[in-house]
Amino acid sequence: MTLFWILLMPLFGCLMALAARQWSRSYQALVVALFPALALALLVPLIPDVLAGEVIRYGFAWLPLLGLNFSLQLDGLSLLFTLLILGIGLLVILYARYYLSTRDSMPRFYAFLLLFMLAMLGIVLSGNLLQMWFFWELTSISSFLLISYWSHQPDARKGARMALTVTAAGGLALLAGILLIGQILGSYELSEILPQTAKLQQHAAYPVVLLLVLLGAFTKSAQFPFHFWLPNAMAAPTPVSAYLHSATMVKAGIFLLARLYPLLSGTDLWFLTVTLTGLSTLLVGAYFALFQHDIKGLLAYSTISHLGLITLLLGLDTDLAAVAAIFHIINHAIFKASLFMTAGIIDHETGSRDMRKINGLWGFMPVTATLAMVASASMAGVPLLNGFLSKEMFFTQTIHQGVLGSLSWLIPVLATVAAIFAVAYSARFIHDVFFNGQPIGLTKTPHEPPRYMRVPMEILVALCVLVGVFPELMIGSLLQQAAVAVLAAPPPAYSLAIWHGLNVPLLMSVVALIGGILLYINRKALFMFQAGFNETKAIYRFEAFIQRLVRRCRNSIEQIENGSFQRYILLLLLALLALAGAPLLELQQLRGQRAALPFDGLVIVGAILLIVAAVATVMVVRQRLLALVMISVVGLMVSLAFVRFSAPDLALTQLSVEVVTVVLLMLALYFLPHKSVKQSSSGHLVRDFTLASAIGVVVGSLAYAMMTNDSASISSYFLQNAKSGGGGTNVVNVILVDFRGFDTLGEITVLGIAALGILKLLTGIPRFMASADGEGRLWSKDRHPLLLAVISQALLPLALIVSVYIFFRGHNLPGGGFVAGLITAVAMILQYVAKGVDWVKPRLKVEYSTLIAIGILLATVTGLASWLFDRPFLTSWFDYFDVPLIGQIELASAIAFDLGVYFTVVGASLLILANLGKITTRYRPVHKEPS
Amino acid sequence: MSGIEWLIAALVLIGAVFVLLGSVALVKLPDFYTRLHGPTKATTLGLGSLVLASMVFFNFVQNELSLQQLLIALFLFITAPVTAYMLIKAGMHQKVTAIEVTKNQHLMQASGKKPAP
Amino acid sequence: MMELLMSIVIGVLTACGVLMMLRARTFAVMLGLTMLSYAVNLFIFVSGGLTAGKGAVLGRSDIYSDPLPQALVLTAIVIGFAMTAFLVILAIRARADLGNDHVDGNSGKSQEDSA
Amino acid sequence: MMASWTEKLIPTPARSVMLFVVWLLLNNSLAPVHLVAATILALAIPLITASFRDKHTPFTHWRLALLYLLKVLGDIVLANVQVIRIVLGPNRLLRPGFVMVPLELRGALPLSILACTVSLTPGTVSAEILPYQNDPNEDVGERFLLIHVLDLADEAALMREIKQRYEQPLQEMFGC
Amino acid sequence: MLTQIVFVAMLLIGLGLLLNLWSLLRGPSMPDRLLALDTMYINSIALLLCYGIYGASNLHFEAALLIAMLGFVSTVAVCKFMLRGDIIE
Amino acid sequence: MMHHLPILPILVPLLTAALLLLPPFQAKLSRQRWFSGAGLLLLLVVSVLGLVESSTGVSSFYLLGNWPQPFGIVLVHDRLAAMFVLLAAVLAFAAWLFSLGGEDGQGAFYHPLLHFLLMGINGAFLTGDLFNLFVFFEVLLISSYGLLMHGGGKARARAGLHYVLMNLAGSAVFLLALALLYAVLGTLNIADMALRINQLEPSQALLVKAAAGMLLLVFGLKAAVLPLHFWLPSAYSSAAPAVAAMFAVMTKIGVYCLLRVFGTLFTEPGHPLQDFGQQLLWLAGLATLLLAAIGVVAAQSLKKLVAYLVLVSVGSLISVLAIGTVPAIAAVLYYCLHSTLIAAALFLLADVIAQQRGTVADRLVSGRPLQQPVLLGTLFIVAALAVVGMPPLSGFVGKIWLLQAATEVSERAALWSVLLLSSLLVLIALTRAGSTLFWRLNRQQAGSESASLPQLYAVLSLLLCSPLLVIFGDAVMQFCLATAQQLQTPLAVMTAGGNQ
Ligand code: NA
Ligand code: NA
Repeated sequence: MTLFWILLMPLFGCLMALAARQWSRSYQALVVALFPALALALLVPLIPDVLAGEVIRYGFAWLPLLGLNFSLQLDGLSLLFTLLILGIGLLVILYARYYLSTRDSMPRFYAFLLLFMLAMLGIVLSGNLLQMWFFWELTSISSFLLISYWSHQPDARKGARMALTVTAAGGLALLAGILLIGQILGSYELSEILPQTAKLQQHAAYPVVLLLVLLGAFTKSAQFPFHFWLPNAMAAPTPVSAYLHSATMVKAGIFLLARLYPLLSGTDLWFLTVTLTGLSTLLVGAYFALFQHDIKGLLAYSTISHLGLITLLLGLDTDLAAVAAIFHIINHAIFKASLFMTAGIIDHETGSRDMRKINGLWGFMPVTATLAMVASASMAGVPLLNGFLSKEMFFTQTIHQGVLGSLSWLIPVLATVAAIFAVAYSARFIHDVFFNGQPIGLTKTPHEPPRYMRVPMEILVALCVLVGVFPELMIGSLLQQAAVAVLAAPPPAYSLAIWHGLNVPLLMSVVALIGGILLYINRKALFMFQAGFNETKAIYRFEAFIQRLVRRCRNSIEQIENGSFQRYILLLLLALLALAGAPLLELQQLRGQRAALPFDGLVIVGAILLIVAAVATVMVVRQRLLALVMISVVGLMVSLAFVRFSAPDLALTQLSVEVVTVVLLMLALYFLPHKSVKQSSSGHLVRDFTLASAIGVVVGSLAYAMMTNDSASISSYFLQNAKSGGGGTNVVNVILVDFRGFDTLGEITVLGIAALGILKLLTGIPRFMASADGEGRLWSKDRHPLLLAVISQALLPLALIVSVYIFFRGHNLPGGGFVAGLITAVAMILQYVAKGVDWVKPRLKVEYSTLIAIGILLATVTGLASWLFDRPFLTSWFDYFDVPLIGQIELASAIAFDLGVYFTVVGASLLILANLGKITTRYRPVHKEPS
Repeated sequence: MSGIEWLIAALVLIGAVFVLLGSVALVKLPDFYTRLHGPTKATTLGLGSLVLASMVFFNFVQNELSLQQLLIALFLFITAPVTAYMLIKAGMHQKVTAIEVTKNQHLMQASGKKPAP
Repeated sequence: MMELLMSIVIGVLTACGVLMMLRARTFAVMLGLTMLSYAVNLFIFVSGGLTAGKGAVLGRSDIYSDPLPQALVLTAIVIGFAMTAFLVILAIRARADLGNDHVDGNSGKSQEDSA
Repeated sequence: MMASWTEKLIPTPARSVMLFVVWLLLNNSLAPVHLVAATILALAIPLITASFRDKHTPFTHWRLALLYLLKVLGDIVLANVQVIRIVLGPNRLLRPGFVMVPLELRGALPLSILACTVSLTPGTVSAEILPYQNDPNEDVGERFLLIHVLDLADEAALMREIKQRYEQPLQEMFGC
Repeated sequence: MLTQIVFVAMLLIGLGLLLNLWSLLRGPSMPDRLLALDTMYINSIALLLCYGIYGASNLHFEAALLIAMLGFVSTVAVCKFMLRGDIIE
Repeated sequence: MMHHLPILPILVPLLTAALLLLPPFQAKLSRQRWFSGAGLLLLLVVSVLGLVESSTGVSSFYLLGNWPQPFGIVLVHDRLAAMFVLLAAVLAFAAWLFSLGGEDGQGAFYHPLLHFLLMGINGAFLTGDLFNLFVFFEVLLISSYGLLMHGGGKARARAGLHYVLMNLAGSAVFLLALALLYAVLGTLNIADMALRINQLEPSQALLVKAAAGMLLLVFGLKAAVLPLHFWLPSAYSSAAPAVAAMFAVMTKIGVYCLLRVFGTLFTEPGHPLQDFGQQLLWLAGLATLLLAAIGVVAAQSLKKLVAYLVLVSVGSLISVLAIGTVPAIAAVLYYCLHSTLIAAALFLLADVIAQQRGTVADRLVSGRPLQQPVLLGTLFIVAALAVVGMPPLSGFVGKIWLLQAATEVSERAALWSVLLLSSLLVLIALTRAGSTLFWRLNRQQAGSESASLPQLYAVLSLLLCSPLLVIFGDAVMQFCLATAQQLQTPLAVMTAGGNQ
């Protein structure tokens, strides 16, 4: 439970930082620092137990279905990291109080910083791999926020994005690796998977697991060739660099390697990959560090190099190498953090980080200079400082390994070469900054920083010395327990002493020191050599890469999605052809069991009419009015087909819909060009024709197979129950208003919505008036031909009585609310055609949209009425009544429902057509009659 | 076949023939204005005869009261002149040419103008 | 063999509808969809098999045709009408807004244009 | 009082009668339920559609109207046979033509009935009522009926026939 | 016997429809084609009347009535379109 | 009243919408707003009740018109339906809230159309009848057409045309498939179809296969699976924000139908049609995922980017759905919830950002500073994290669960590489976009209008769902798992087990 609270402290701190935004800067820092301090205080009582070899655990199930438990564990390794994170974190908080200027938002900075601290603590305290990944990604995010803190600087933005991209890519690989481990070993709990080394390493997927995990670790720890993001992350405020890029985040990758050391190491693949990566990183980092003019750049490359060193150690095949690695983690964190702080102070005091400008600071800030010199000496591996000790162990292990077989001797040699460069860049840092003449062109006169800004440095440098002199006392047991955790066994004996006698490692150290100083003295030639390479900054290359990526993506998207509907529909049709046609090819015989009907001459005539009219429609499609007339023939013939094959209801509906559609299309035609130019190439036509024919064949064949197929259907139920259960003899109508009344409710809703949508489309449409038809003829001046006007008026009551008739007979004979509604609508349209909107509109007392609403409500409420009788929605009711003088009449809920249908249909049809008619301007241009 | 049925058969055939003749006229006549007279025949005589046949059939053969068919006739009688009127108006508006022998062709251009007596 | 004739009709209607849907102008596409919906309606209609009876009105016949597909077609016709209406107005709106009646809203000739 | 009450309830008796009959025709039935329904509809529909009706010259001569109708029906049947002959005969014998008939008749409804009659009787089609007018009830100047004739032998005779056979009875019927 | 005669009548009307289709395709003017379409409506009504006698069923009466009504409206609408362009103005 | 619960998610929006059309509401926008909100609140209550009821594990069948199955239309109210109904209600509530910022007044009938859309969506989720599904598809489509055009403009007209046309073609195909299925199986009830499929002759089975192929096309079109996805990017990016947010659930309807219809029809072990379409879906899903990720990188405006993000989620869902195991389907369900809510939030957020950037709007070019950079930046980061699948928001849970669904070597190789690569591309695109929108500023002054409160609350309420999906993650995941397990018991068996 304590562990839980320790983890939570930074989160509270983060929230506190945001809450305390009104306070003075010092109070802000203080209140923020309080939480890591509390965490440390909570941690201290646990230390003795951990140092005694105990592993403290805490956890509960979180998302057990994922295998993601909230699981914390504190062992030697996590203790070491926790101490680093909290300790250095506290120092950085204090340091940042002075570093940040008044223009910078302090709450934001501290919030991000503590968020990062939380994430980092989460990684090191995790007892569950997925949970570790959770915090791992959080570090990427929070570091992105911290690097981009000065978002007005392009370099900061780009650097942050690059860091995030690289580490997140690694994070994704790591996730895959972790998931694979989980799938192979059946758990993500460290306590359960770490003992299963053999099972994992014998699994076929082990190399994949290893590579994925290593990708995660290497990207995070800036290993070659993924190292490039780190120098560009230096755009972050220096406290961030001191914290993230020296002590903590970059160590997360190393931590991961150490954490999974028992599970993954021990194979040749591990040795080779990790060693070679570490070695190359060590060399690359050390080499490039020397040529940096930016102090932080030098430190960044140096960090890369040291991270390579630690990785190399973890890759070596001796157990003590792992101990050395842990030891160097501590040492590097201490001296590198203090060096970054130095860089920050120099930046703060001089306004520059360019070593070509900054010279002779010894004269301005001797105390800082002294501290920095001690720290860089540690970095160079000078005896009596902590850096020396771990470097000695490192040299020792390079000699005792056999990773590269007969070429293993290369490792100590290259290690020495790297050490020479390390000494050289350390020397450069000291000489070039603190000596080497006078500053050049600085904007302000440097002096010692504020008192408390230096305190963190002082503490760290003191630690360098103390560890360097009294290693066993300072960190002996901690190192021991950390090693136990990494090796999953007590490490072999080793001694933490300053003096191990005259041996090869000492010789290597001496060579490095002397060689490094010589190299620095003769640096001119090397600088000239390096200047010959025209390198571009990684962020520019990264930016260019991203630009290229974006361009390439854009090109491919534009090629695929070219905005052409014809392509889209073509693909859809091809898919249809494939999906519906393929099973047909397998079909042995299209014809089914059902007996066929004989055909007669009349049907052939009908088919000819239909086919010819359809084909003609296609052929004259560019003469639009003609095409419209042709398609009316098709519609008429389809209606007649419905009559012929005993579907009178369908015929009625098709006929009435047909006329409304024609009127609608004609209205459309007025607003669209009356003719269209021929544009298709014959190639396209052939393609389209082939596709259309193929689909026609497929659909026709399916229709044939379907018609001749003999299957039992649920229809007999409807025939049996229409009269007794639905109260009507027209089964089709009973299905519509009763058995499947819910469909009908949906259907009229569709119609109503369509009308609303159309009204919406028509509002605000530019008013339109074409002065002549497609042939350029002026329009006739007779707006409302007399005969039409008179006869239309006479037809209205006739049509209404017909629609009443059709409505009422629907339940028992063909007809119903829908057809009745359309007849009413058509009769009204005729009034519009004959007399115009201006005449009709004032005579109508009801809004069409209200009519739609009433219709839908009527149908719905009819359905709801059945609730009163505790029946489901739309349960129908009907009964027969004897009325004196009149006789028996039937009353049915279906009539009310159908009335709803009627109103909706009338409202919707008229809403559509009348409003479409309104969009023309009332007055047409006066034209001269051609004489 | 009873006498009623013969009557029906005759009416049906007369009706069908007139309907067909109307359509033949449509194909055969030389210009739009003359063709326009064709369907009027089909409407009036052909359909009238068929309506009659149908009524006789249902009332006397099927023995059910059926006068609905009259409505169809009524409807057509009301609408056919309007259709013709609108069609010929459209034809004259589009300046569809009449055959040369047509007398008083200049009157076609009279639409909209007060004609000279 | 009525079935064969009907299949041919459905096939031809489908093919004509598809062919018009592949044109570049909204009007042609609208006609194509209308034609296609004729085909589809007939297709649904015949899914219960062809009957030369007298419909599905009880007491008017001894063989009843399958009433369910008829009811489905009715629904499909109405919905199809609603959709066509919306499409027609949308085409008008598109023409008003975009200045042309191309399905892609561009007046010029993109690579796949055809009338 | 009484008159205005009926006028309000049955604004157009002719229309109501027609609707009553049409309903019974539609239903093929004289059952009480249909008689009741027919009555209701014959009363209700004219009221509902009242606003969609232009005011026309009132017409009261029922007997004349019936006679007119019978005369037209007779003309249709008789003339048809003759026209069929023209239609099916060789095209070169055709003598089509346009005729402009000046009219004394006024009012939208009578004019329309005349035009319809002309169109229904075989061999002639009403092509235009001139001049166009926004309000057809307003009597301004002269009115003409343009007719297309299938077999125009004698222009004057045709005009005379139309005026005598159809225009005059209509004038009597509508009292104008 | 009556049914056979009625069927022959229907074939005659069907022939009429084919002739209408021919007129429709031939044109030449738009009013010509529209006239052909209108004739088709009328012939369809005739066909339905015969079909009613043929099948001894007056279930198709409404279809015929509707063709009469709706055919008229659509013909008139197309005419109005040719005359004025805007059919509802 | 409780036994009417299954139909309430359909009736409540229907009645609300219809009443909204009456003159008293049409007269004043404010009245419409409050009535619409009240309707949504009621719907939320009903949906939550439905969820609670369904979580007992008992599926209820609502027999419309009291006609027995398979003759009448039946509604199936089980975990799956209840879950999606609630999701739609939450989205609608956010869309409503957001529109109070003034968007609802930019065209007529916004509120009624929103409710009609909900009716269609809920109907599609609840129905157990294939033709009724078609009807509700049309209801939701026609409403979506209207809503898509809300506010007008060229881009919407252009996108709308393609959207409508594609869907009309889709509807035609749906009807063909329906007819074919009816012809062979003689029924429209999905569960009944499943029973009858198992008794077919080989030739009939082939016809069913053709129909199933067409259904696959239809649902694929709804879900916007490659190569049927083309309508989506322009339609979603051009729609009004509240509408686009509501649309986020529309692709999921395709996914839902694949689960519901295919999960019921083609489950019989050993049947030639068992697991029909899975191979196709697997490939199409992966291809969609990849293409969508490319689209995300290529996007030149934030809305377009979000539209492609919707496609990314579609690809992920479809490919994992094709794996078909219980955990895979559970993961799909969880990811559905997550991705829908976040996509909706992003559409809304994109608009708020666009409003403050003046003329450049949401285009990814340097613009003037935002009026509320910190607030919007934070919201953007939160949404971005969720959508990329980085901790601590729901995206990571969903992503891990999806990845874990792949257990075969080949599945892993394909799914993991594609999914992770697309995650990376999305991350690159989002950091680029965020950096451009918030940091690459020109010298103009920030505008003066800050986002309206309803709009912010709408974004917040949707984004808040993401942490909630993590905090109550176990409960949600257990629900999803139980749902996936429930789906393994075919509807047909349940239907045979207990009618009503
Ligand atoms: Na210097
Ligand atoms: Na005449």
